[in-house]
Amino acid sequence: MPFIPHTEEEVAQMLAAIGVDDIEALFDEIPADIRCQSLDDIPPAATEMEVTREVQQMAERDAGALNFIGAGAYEHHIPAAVWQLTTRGEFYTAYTPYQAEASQGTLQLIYEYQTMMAGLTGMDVSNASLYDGASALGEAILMAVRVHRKSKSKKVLMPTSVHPAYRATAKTVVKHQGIELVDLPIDADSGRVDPAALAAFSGEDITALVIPQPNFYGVLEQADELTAWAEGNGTLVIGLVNPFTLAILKPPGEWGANGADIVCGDGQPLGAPLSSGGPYYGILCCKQQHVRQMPGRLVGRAIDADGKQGFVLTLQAREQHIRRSRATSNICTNQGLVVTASTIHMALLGPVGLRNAAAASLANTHRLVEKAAALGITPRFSGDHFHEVALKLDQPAAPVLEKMATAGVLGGYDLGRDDAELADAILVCVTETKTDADIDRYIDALKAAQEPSAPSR
Amino acid sequence: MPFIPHTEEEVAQMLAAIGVDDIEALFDEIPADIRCQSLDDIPPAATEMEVTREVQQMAERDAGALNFIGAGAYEHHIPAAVWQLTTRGEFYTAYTPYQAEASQGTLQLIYEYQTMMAGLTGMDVSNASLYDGASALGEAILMAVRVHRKSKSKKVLMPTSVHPAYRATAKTVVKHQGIELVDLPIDADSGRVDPAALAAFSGEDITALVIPQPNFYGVLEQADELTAWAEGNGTLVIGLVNPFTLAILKPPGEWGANGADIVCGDGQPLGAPLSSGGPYYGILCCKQQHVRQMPGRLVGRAIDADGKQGFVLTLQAREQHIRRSRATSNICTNQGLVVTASTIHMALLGPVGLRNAAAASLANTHRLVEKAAALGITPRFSGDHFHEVALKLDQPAAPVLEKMATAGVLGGYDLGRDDAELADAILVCVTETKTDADIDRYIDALKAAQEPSAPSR
Amino acid sequence: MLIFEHSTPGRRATAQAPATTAEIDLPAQFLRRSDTGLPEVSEMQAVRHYTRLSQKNFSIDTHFYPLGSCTMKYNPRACNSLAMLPGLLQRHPLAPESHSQGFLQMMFELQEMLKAVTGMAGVSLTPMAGAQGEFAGIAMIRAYHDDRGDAARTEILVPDAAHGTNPATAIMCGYKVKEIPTDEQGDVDLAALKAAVGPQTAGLMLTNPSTLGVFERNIMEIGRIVHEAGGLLYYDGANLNAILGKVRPGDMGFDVIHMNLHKTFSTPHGGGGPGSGAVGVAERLMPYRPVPVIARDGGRYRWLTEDDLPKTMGRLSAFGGNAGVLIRAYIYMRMLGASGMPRVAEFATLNANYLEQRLRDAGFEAAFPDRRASHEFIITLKKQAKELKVTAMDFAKRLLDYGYHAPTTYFPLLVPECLLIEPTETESKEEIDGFIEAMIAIQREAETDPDTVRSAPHTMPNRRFDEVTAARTPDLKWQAGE
Amino acid sequence: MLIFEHSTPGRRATAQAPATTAEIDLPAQFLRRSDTGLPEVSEMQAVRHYTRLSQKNFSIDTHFYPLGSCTMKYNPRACNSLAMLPGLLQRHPLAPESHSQGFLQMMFELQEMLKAVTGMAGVSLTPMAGAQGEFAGIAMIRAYHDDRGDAARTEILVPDAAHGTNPATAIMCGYKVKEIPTDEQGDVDLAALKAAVGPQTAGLMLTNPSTLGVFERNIMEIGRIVHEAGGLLYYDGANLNAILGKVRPGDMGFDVIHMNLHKTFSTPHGGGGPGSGAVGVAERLMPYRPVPVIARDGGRYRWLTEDDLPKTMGRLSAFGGNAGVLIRAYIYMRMLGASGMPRVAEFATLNANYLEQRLRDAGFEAAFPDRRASHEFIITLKKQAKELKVTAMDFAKRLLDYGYHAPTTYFPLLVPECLLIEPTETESKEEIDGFIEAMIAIQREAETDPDTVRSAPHTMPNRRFDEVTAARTPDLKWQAGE
Ligand SMILES: Cc1ncc(COP(=O)(O)O)c(C=O)c1O
Ligand SMILES: Cc1ncc(COP(=O)(O)O)c(C=O)c1O
Repeated sequence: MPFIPHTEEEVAQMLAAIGVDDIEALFDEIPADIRCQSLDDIPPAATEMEVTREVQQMAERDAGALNFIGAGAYEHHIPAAVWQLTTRGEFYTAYTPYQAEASQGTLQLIYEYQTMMAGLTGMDVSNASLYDGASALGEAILMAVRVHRKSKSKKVLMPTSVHPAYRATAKTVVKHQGIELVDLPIDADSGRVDPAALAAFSGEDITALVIPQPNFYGVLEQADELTAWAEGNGTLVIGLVNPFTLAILKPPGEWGANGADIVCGDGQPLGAPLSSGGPYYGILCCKQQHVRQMPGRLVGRAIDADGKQGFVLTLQAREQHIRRSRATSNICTNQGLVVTASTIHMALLGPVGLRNAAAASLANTHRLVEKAAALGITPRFSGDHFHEVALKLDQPAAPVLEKMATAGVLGGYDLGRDDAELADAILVCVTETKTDADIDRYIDALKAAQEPSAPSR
Repeated sequence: MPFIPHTEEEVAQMLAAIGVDDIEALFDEIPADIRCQSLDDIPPAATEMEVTREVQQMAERDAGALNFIGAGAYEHHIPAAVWQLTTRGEFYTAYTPYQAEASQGTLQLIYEYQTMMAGLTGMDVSNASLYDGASALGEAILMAVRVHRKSKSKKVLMPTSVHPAYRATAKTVVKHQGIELVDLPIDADSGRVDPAALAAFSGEDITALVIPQPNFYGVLEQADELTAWAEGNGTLVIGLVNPFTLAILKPPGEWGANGADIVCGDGQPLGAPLSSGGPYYGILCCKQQHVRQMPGRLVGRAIDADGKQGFVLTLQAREQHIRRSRATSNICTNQGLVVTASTIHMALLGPVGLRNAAAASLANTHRLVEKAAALGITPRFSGDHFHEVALKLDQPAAPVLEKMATAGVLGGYDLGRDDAELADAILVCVTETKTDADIDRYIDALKAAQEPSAPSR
Repeated sequence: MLIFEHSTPGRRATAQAPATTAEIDLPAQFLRRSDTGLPEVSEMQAVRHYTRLSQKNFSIDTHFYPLGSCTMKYNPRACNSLAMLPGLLQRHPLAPESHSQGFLQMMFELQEMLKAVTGMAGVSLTPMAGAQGEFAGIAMIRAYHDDRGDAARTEILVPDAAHGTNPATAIMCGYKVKEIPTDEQGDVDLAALKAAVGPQTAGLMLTNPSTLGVFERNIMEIGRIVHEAGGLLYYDGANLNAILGKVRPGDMGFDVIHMNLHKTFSTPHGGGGPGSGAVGVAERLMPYRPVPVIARDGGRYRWLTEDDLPKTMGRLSAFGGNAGVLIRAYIYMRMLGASGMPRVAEFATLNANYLEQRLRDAGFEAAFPDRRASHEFIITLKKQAKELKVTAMDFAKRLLDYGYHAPTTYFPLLVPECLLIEPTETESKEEIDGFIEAMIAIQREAETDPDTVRSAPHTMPNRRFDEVTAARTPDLKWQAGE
Repeated sequence: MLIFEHSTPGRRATAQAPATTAEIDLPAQFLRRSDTGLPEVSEMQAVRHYTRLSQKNFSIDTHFYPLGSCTMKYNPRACNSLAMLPGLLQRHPLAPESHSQGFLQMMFELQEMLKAVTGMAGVSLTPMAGAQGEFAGIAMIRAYHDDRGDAARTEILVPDAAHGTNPATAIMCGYKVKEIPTDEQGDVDLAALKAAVGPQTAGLMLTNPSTLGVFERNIMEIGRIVHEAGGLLYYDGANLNAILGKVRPGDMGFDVIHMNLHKTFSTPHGGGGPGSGAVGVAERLMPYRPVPVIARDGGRYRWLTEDDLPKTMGRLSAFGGNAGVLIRAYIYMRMLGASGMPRVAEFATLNANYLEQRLRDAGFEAAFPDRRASHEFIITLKKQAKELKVTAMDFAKRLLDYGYHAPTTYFPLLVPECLLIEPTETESKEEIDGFIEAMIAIQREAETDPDTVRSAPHTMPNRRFDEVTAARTPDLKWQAGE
């Protein structure tokens, strides 16, 4: 009986104490006619040894290719210490720190996280995490609507340069509450929000404007100008950022005159492995005055009965377990362990390590762009980009990517999946993990894949 | 400066406190003419990211083959919990527990280890580990000579069925102290010690007899008879065991009438991965009356100033840091962390888990022998064997093994490496880690490798 | 001390910083001028700081943790080491299917096992926690009614014992919430339910066993009432551990369920997450499942997306949910196998009933003395609170001093001074007996030395906190120069 | 509580036991009849037990550990995770060279780096700890003399400050030991050395800097004296951290050395081991290196064995030593690189001299006040012992209460009431300053409240032990039925 410590003798003692004959008797309140008959579709128990071997084989099956896909999930070096510490039993197997006295480890760590994330984004306050970047965007929009009581339209401008899966997720989250997500088109040349398109909304009651930085195409939005427009229009600004880039890019707290009101994004690039899409975590930061509309947990410093400093979950009256149907969100379990990893990751890299990793990513991307130019392949968009860039081919991207994959190079994201007009474009990401040799291998694979296949004999 | 936390400002403060101008001044007592000029042969510093990638590639290069080699190092399933707990910083980065009050974790664990190992071997006392099985055999012989003061010959009978590398190591360890290791031949048919050869020594002053169980060829020695001979001859018995087999085999403490006097062996099969040969650990157990001649550390229970029970290093007067040139051995650092893993491993398997793993190994070996018989290949020796068996081919083993390796199967140990008469024999080990499909793959590879190669065209 | 207080400006003690001399060739308008405020510490300082911090936590790996409704059971270490295999960690979520067959196979098999053990027709793994599973489920109910043009259904019914996420979720899905009272025996008040249902009823959310620690005996009747009114039945799977392999939500008549894989399927709680709230649906809700879902076509596995499920309630995350959590649940289920599933419920229930009975024998008052405990049960300390002025919170805090994590306190809301106690199946009789002795000892203290209990804990890194002041003037981050 | 006290007969709570119905078809004479006595606990009980046990340890990952002669510095976590890669763990030591090139390449490069940083002609990685390296080294010296037919050399010279392993090793190699005194300034007494050497001298073992925490200034003269007498010079590398990249044993004239990779090259001490005592030799000892050694032939790597080195001093282990430790050292050296090597010595020395100076400023007495500290130094508390009856041991134990591991006490033997203090280069000024403050506070306590110091520690899991009784009636294992 894996994991069940009872011996027959103990079971007998326990049953006697309860006063029943067998364990089955403990289920006598369940109507007999609905009792489960069999679980034949579930395989028999396997030992740890057997499962280990199977899973190792499955893991190896997917491994080995050189990855240049980003598109919302980024391959970075994670110091070995990060997950060795994070998976210590005391972090890994603890519950939500409701009992503060027995949870100071987790609580202090989250307080440190909140401090780091507020610093990185330039915002006043960070919460303790939401599920991921996409759902955090949804929560940020709900929050903006709650915060901006004066605005009655519940219209939110959503640039089409926001990650398509983020747009879909945000829509799922907000659509039942009468909120309208209005597409804000981009300039097809620069790849960023079209100022003219934005100007068309001037004077209209717009609750909030989402500004992705960098945007889905890796292009930098003119965040200051966009924020200035919003400030002039009485519109809240929701920044959607990749926190890794904030070592170099202007933080949303400094956009425009007063900065963004709410900032969201995905914390994955700060210590979470790619891991097939999760667990990552959602970032949510805001200005001080909005904090009581924030969803998710918050840790605050507190004083104990001895006057000693410590940490507690605070402002819980916003949350479902206290406020129930009037809570700021239904979120309960969040992504705590990934935040643990991320906090340790940020502490280990420090300001210089993070900046250097970001600068190296930027430089590597430029190197790839230069080498691609030698093949006659150039960026699809003219706007400045960070560590991700859309390359335009002279043919449909999908079969080229397929051939590259066969050669062991995952060449990027096929932009034609979401937009037929970009069917000849690949979104490529180059992080600090890539060497010059890797980039050469990319270029070689791309070159070979572009050539018409030799006719099969 | 990886790992060095000093800032320039702090260095200046520290130098000022010392009263020197620069760090270089702190080396002014070293004669200038021998100062190190350059370290050009050492590569430049690499980041963790760079080294990680290189080492991963080197690790992958050696991986992937199906291993049937034993010969002193055995592939077993190790529960995932074992090394996750063992590499917790508090175990991994602690020093030898000289400061008992700050080391109760390690001390109690070793006490538990001593209890388990004494139980497994059926002996009174276990120490806290030696380096490995081979060097432990050397120490066991030195100990036997110290213990058996009445015997003047310093002659120790060493069956040729003892692992060749163990014999070589034991010789290295004991040869400077006037000890003679006398070869005790085996019966070429059964593969175990020849009773007639042993009888030839009856009445002679023999300090000790080594009994390997199972022996190098996987064959079971007639330990009871051999022990009885030694008891009759006033000769000490040194048992050399694979502790994994003791879940099933009679423990050396029960051999003959009074059991072995000293027991050694390698702890690797109890929780240490193959890991290219180490770190493993050496087992050393003995009868109570010999304990003060034991080399290595011992942990004992003790009472503290509050009357509370705890654990300390004890009988330290045997050790080099106290007794110096009159110590029982020069050993200081031992294999503590592997003992930590092994203790956790034994606790997780428990008596039934260990027995089942041993029984499954035995059954798997029999299965392989049966299937090999269908190819006309039979065991080289007639003695009963445990989970390792010498198979006799009709041709030299070395090229067969080479071909099998090319096919991804490490087919066993070439016995011809140590004994030209066994050049057609392979020592094969099958543990509980091997499935029926693995065994079939072995047989297929063996069959293919035996066939004369197709002439290359 | 905070990590920031270990920081020294200019420290560069890291092998983590890639050397780079590259200029940042971006226009100045995009560039950061301010500091990030990240700490500057050596690798050892960080390791030491976080190792020591971790030691201040209670956890399953160190303590008995009988937290009702949370299912704090053993998290097998193999689940962790295997989920952390480089091949799994390094797989990009958008890797082509040709490079994803191993992962997809595991996920497909997980879906199949979850279907089998819940009796549902289909499963989607994408929700990232129970609450998101609830959201997905209620949104599917809404999509179903909308799809049929049944626009009048504006209400979700929720028993008063429900978890806070239930009403909060209904609101997020645009519904009104109507509470249904509980009867004396802990069952849903059927008369009240009958009075509440109607053409405005979109559905009922139910946990079974409920958070009162008892099995809802009238479940088939409740299903009939709601279904006849045209509503659907939602199962909050937080308590699935109690009935795993014994009775299946699908067979109880539920149309849609979520499962907390971090409870019943033993993925770790991680100090607050991540979890997984996989959803299961009956046949009629199949078209509305959240995407992506994994399918097998011949021998290959592939994602189903909006193209395959055009009526999907939508996407819940950028990719496919908490894959690393799902892998852990997969491994756990494989190790339990078919025979292990009912054992979970059996021994969780045995432990709970034994613990309840022993506490009652010792004089503690059960909230539902006439009922069987499920995998958890409620003790009410209202007598102690009234007569001794020692509250449930005092007991909870004092338990920490005895080396036991506190049970859930003051939930569910309808039982005064309650402790909701869930020992789980992985705890031994020895551990449970120790807890019982601690409870008895505290009761004795409450009678003879109540101040010790009221001022507990005494052995933790901190004593009780002034939470009111903390919430009044929130201090949510460290400020440089403090 | 011991793990055995958690055991219950008949418990089978494991996913680790392979199912087997196989009969044991061996003759009865070979079979075990008695119990093994192994505990029967659940996986969670084991995890909880050993997790909690671990928390009772001080360690580098939790505490400052200024243990002189032991070099307790930060052990980079990458060394652990990489050494634990499945591909490295699963490699059988006897795998054919075709399946070993990755491993052999690392080991070859490690040999080369160690040669470069020590100035020796050849390196063998096989010794499994410092003491086994010493054994290999002295056995090589013996093999060298024997090979030349120089059989009269029966003595090894050892300074009185030497580590206990030095004399113990000489004895194991069949030598007599002659102690050489130390002069007032901590150098070897040259006159005594000159008087001691002769045709009976096989060699001299020396640590430099010595365990007195000072650099042996007359090292070249010492080498000349020993070499002229026909003896060889052995370097005990335990203190290599002090001079790494600043001066090389080979350039100081040593013929053979060992290196404690678990000290200078930062592999963890593991609560007592494993370590590695790799040896380096000068040209004339090359034929005697312990086997195996790794060689490069063209682009391939291979083992050298007895066939290649017929005069080898022999084999020291069944395979090639503590490979897992060697991999960790390799990774560490690669991360330091050429520029990182001298930095180790520089900052270790800076920390030691700073700490010594600050303690002296606070009134503590240095054992060698006229000398530079190397990477460690000695404080003598003989005044405190005499005047306040507070000993070095009392200070050491009291430091535990202040959260610092004790320095090495009562070693080396020739300095009364000594503390041998080694901060290492990876400790920050902040941590060192904290230690200084603790020492000052304890000194104040020793003056005003000496009993508190004498009865320390007060905050550990245990108080001081009665070690005498423990040794008199040793209790070395738990007995069933206790
Ligand atoms: C009864 C019940 N329902 C729902 C939830 C919410 O699940 P999650 O925390 O995973 O979002 C919980 C979790 O605490 C619960 O106990
Ligand atoms: C000076 C000195 N020499 C030799 C040794 C022995 O090394 P090991 O413990 O690795 O056998 C030590 C270790 O403590 C030491 O400090």
